[in-house]
Amino acid sequence: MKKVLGIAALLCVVAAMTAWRSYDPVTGEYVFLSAYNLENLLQRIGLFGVLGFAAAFVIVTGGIDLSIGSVVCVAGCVLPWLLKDVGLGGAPSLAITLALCAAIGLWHGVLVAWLGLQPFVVTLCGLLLYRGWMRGFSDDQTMGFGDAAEGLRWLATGKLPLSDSFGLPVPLLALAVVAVATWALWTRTVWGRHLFALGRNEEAARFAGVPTRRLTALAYVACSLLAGFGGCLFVLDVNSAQASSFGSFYELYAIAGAVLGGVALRGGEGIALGVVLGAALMQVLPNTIRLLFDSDRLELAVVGGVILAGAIVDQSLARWLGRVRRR
Amino acid sequence: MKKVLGIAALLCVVAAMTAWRSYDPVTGEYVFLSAYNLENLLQRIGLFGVLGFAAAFVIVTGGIDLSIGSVVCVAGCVLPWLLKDVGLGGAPSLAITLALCAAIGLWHGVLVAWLGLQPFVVTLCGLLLYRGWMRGFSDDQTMGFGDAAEGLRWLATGKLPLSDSFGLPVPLLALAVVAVATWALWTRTVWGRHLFALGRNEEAARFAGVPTRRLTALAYVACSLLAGFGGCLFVLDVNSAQASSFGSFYELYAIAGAVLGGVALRGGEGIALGVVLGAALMQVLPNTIRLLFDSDRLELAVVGGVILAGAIVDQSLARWLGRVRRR
Amino acid sequence: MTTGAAAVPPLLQARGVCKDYPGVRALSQVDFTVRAGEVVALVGENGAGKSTLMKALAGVVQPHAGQILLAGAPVRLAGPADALSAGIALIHQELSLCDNLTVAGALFLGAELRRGPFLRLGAMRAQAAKWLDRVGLQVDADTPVSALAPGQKQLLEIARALRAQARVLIMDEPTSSLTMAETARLYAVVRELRGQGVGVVYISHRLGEVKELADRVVGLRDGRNSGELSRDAITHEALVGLMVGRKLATARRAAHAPGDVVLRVAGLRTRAFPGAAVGLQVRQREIVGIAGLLGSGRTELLRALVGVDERLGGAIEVAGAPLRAGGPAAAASAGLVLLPEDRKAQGLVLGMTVRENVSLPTLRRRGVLVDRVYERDLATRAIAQLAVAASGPEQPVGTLSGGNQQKVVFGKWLAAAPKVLLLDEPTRGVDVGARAEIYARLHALAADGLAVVFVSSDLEEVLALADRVLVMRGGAVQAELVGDRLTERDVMLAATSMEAG
Amino acid sequence: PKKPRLAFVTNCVAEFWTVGSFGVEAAKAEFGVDAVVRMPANGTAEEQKRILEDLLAKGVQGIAVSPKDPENMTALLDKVAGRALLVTHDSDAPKSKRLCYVGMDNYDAGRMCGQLVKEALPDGGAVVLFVGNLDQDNARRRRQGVVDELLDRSRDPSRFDKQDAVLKAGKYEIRATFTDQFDRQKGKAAAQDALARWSDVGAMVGLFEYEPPLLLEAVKSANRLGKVKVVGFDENDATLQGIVDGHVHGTVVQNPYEYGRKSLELLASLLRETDSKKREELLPKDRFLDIPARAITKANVEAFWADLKQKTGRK
Ligand SMILES: Nc1ncnc2c1ncn2[C@@H]1O[C@H](COP(=O)(O)OP(=O)(O)OP(=O)(O)O)[C@@H](O)[C@H]1O
Ligand SMILES: Nc1ncnc2c1ncn2[C@@H]1O[C@H](COP(=O)(O)OP(=O)(O)OP(=O)(O)O)[C@@H](O)[C@H]1O
Ligand SMILES: [Mg+2]
Ligand SMILES: [Mg+2]
Repeated sequence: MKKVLGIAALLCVVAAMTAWRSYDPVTGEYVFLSAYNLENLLQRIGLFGVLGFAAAFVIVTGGIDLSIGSVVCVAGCVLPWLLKDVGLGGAPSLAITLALCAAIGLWHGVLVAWLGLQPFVVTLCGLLLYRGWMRGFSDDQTMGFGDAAEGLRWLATGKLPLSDSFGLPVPLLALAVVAVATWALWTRTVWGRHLFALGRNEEAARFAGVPTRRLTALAYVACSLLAGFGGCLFVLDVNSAQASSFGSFYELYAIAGAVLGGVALRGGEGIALGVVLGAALMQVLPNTIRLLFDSDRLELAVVGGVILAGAIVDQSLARWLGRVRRR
Repeated sequence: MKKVLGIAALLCVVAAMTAWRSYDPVTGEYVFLSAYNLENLLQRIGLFGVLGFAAAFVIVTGGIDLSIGSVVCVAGCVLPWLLKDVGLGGAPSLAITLALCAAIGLWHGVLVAWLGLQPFVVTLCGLLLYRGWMRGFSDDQTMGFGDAAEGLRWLATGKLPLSDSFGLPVPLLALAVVAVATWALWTRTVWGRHLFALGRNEEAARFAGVPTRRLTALAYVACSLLAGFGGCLFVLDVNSAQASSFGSFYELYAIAGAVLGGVALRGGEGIALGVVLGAALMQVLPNTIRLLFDSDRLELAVVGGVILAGAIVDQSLARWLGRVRRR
Repeated sequence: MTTGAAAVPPLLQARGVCKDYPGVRALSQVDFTVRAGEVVALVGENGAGKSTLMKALAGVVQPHAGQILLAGAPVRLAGPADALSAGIALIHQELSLCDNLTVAGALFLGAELRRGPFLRLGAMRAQAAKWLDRVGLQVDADTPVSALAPGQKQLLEIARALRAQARVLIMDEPTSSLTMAETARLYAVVRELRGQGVGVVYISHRLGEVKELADRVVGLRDGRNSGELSRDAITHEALVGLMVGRKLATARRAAHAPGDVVLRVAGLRTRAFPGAAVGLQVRQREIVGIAGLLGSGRTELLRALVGVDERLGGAIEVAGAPLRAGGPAAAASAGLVLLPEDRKAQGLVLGMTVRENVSLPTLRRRGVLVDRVYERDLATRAIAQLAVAASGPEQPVGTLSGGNQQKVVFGKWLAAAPKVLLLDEPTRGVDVGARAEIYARLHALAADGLAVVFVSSDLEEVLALADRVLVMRGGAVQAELVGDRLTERDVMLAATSMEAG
Repeated sequence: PKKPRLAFVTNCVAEFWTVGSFGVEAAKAEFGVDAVVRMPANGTAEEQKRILEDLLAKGVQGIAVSPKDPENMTALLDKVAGRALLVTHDSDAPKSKRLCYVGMDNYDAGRMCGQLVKEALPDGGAVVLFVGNLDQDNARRRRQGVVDELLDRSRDPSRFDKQDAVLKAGKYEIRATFTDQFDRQKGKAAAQDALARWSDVGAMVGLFEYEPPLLLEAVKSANRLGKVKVVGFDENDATLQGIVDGHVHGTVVQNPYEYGRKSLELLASLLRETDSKKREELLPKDRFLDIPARAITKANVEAFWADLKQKTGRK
């Protein structure tokens, strides 16, 4: 819980500062807090938050998945193809895409859990492999729905109106569902308990009769499935996927969000709420920069700098508190 | 040693296949083996091999450095600036650039070793931070030497003629020096022993009186220094650095090369020769594809697929051998 | 055997079990039997194959020849889960807990109380108290495992095995970091289980425990059966014979006079016990024992002395010079070294060879380049002197048996030639023969001027080795016992109650 | 006789270049050549260098390349020109020994785009620019063309206004230039943020092929269709559809198809001609084969689109 406090505080500070500085004297409005901006921001948090959970599932087992961005690319290319070129309906297209992504996860899981390959190696190869495959698959053409799939696109761009001016973006709801389900899974079920145990000490968990291999494989399936789901949402959102760049680097954002939110890379630690907050911070920062600065050139620098500063403060505080408390 | 055998075998197979298939009936030449192609290939192996060692230094301590590509970018932008805009000479420019990169490494080392931050977090922030900083620094302008720095560019593009038609590329010699120095450091000196010990079990090394923090920090310095050196070579080679993309993803290639070459991500394992072979494989594969295929669309897929297949075969063989030997 | 007994097949039986590791035959044609309601002690030197045999019975390793029979029927135990469901529970020699769980979580790991897929957290918390109480572990069920001291973790492992309510309970050196009080409690538990018809296998290097508990003793030597002793035949000599196959010389320490004070500590306070200040002095040629119950602050004291943990105040002087706070490296260069408590985490770099481990603290003194000749000499000497069962200096330490690993740790610190040697549980898991060897080495080093401070949970060892004993409680030194007052009773009194001070 | 072996090298992977490769395919049949298309996956000069080297090793006789960084790649291009026939397309490197440039001037195309903005916003207003990145030569020139046209400056392709420079003169004000590094999601987010930040944006300009559709999405989601004009570059289907529907004011199209076809045609004819005098005559004067950009608006979109579909064989 303590881990979540730090990121929550950082998020609040950044959001408050942005809101304050985004005052527009012409309209007398705080632009950051305008319904339009909040809707957009919450939608992005929903999209990237799903990827954060994808990363988190594997990280709690002590593994890593670098192929998340490429699986996003797979979903982003295959879904439009099924819908437009093959001509399937929305639901079957979505189902087949997700099944494909789950199969990718299973493949990773088998290689890691049964064959004993290093997750870093397997998923780094995956990163290259799936993107290359998609480039071939799409013939380097942009994949999109055109005007089709308006119904399905609601999943990514739809809003549930709460008031006249403000609607809750559907992807945020999707993230809420994923987050609550993950929270329940991690903290309330036997599987979650076992997942965390094996993440910290795989041997000890195995000695205790936990089916460690099966669970590890399942974590990879969950990861790729969520990444695929995220990819579907992304392509439904922007309506265009170019295999060479779609989802590129998203694994790093996903992992950064999860780690920021307190999912420890050594495994066996993580809080669902933290993942949401981590993803939120990763989306608020670019929004801040674009709303407040005249150039987005420094965007990367600011994102990197703020996260690092947050980590440093967090760690220093934890040390200092630890010292004070023991006295 | 066994680990190096696997990658060496894979490299030989790929090279032999490529050579055989690259026969050009018109000229009656094996294109892959032509002096021109070999020179190019060896030069690239030199360039990327240096980055492989950068990654390896940190990985043997059980850490990771995701900022390598961005440090390459820093060197790639700062060196031309010093030379062309500031107007310093070649040697001072190089020295200042390398000092800057070493300082970056020191900063990482302090955060990791003294403050106890996670290497993944520190260097992920570094990845974003330095690239963003360089975008600001270069005003998004392309940095290059133009016609200047011909002398210094010899470091990256020069050749030591061995025969009329074939010259040994200077970067390969640089790699050879780095490799031999690293080999000696790792296997022959007390620091190397201590580095490997702390990579395997930091606590035990600390109990044994090893100055673990100082050594860890030094490993990060070595990493960024080598990455910076690599960056200088890269920019001297292509004579053009765009902050938004220069060196992007190189950390993954560097890490992949090192890991392929038997540097274990859990730390405390690594052979210098393996790093060279890993980097070589990472360069031979794209060359193969471009020489043999009409489309390079599948390049990523082939690189990822071959590495993964190699890892699977390697692991399966090791298991099978282990089983056979016990009987 | 009576016909009656033959009619009831033994609970668990191993027949002709063989197991090879690369370069080592850990087990060859071993037979072993446990019946319901009996306590079988398994004894043997370090590396004899005891743990390997038990792992084979618990499905952790797969023997490549021989049979395992459960109630007379052959079974294949493909993994620990199979063994657990067959009613076989193993307490591993090395701690194997997931330290991100709470005590209750670890206790029920793999057998959670559940409603459908959901955990019954409350029920588990409530039931945990019962099992913790049974082994005498007084911690809250919600305590994180990472906050427990090694001894407490060991009790937790025992509680976990009891919770499994197995038909066969295998304990691989369960008491190696327990003190007398907890050990006595364990005896009662084992006897109770025996009464309930559970078959218990008990491995220990503390022969007193074997004499106390065993109904039957099985010996292993070099991976083979070396004989059996029935209840009445269990004597110290017989046990040693079964294990070692020869007589042991018991070394008595020659008379000596303490020299100058080499370690002077005043007002030292540690993180765990900020309220208690420790002061002590140790002279050359002295061997000082530190006794106390679990969690009495002994380990914390030693760690603070060498600077692994920050000290909250106080002064340390080594050979007259004040020791600055610079971690173990600074302490080592001042001549003060610590042999740590947890060999797996702190004592050894498991992936490295015996040679590399033994030379680690001293390599620096030989210059910048690695001196391989020196290393090999050192390792070979350590292997010979401490009778380490290793194929040579190049064997990875991680593949040695537990006791042999401990010997390597010992060899490593003896090579450091310190002025003051601090030892935390130095003979944990070491067999009787090697133990005698270690005592003799310590005596010899002390005679040459070394000052030794050691912490041990084995009271017998404290009494046998120490010239002077400090008893700790609550982070403070409660009593100092020498000469006549150096008895088991006095130590226990000082450790547990106020009036002994 | 063996077919001439040629190569067409782009500066990144994009739909735009897929159209270009259709031109290459057409040229292969039409002029009897062998050709490969190479697209650097990360769009870096470094990759381009490797690709060129490997093409030479492979024995390619003629190369058409869109240099990523013409200024600094001179030496490399000269080396390539020493081993094979070299033309540039899409982006020129006038200082190098390339034989010819096939394409248009990105600065002028940018000015053309600026004119479309002026048409869309006759009364002036605030304009926001979007571009994949700004360190790519053609992107900079294109942006500068738009800026210079809107601010009514003289023609000077070498001018460069910094990303955060204040750009206001006369009726038009350029509020910001956002870069998305080819990440579409980011492009859309940037467009949304711009709309959130300025309630008075008059026009948004997407300078890269995939951007106008993203701008359109953002404007739609902000319910500001019609209030915010969208002007684009290149011929993305969604952009053209937007013009048909009246949501996009217009777009400036280059002709990648002809870049591919024409540069290969030129290379093929040069290769077939052994006499160096006559070779010289084959080259266009000024060493510039102009393939002009065109402004597409509602007036000519139907015809343009039909032609494009026919060339690429797509529905
Ligand atoms: N994983 C392994 N790889 C190689 N050798 C091993 C491995 N595990 C155990 N051995 C070897 O098998 C032999 C038996 O080891 P085992 O752990 O069974 O001994 P033990 O009787 O339990 O000794 P101790 O009393 O020291 O615990 C030893 O020689 C040891 O080195
Ligand atoms: N890392 C830690 N965090 C919190 N409490 C700790 C930690 N390590 C030890 N303790 C607590 O400090 C107290 C003293 O522990 P210490 O290990 O010094 O005891 P000890 O006398 O050596 O006992 P043992 O026989 O278990 O080694 C114990 O109550 C223990 O729970
Ligand atoms: Mg054992
Ligand atoms: Mg202790």
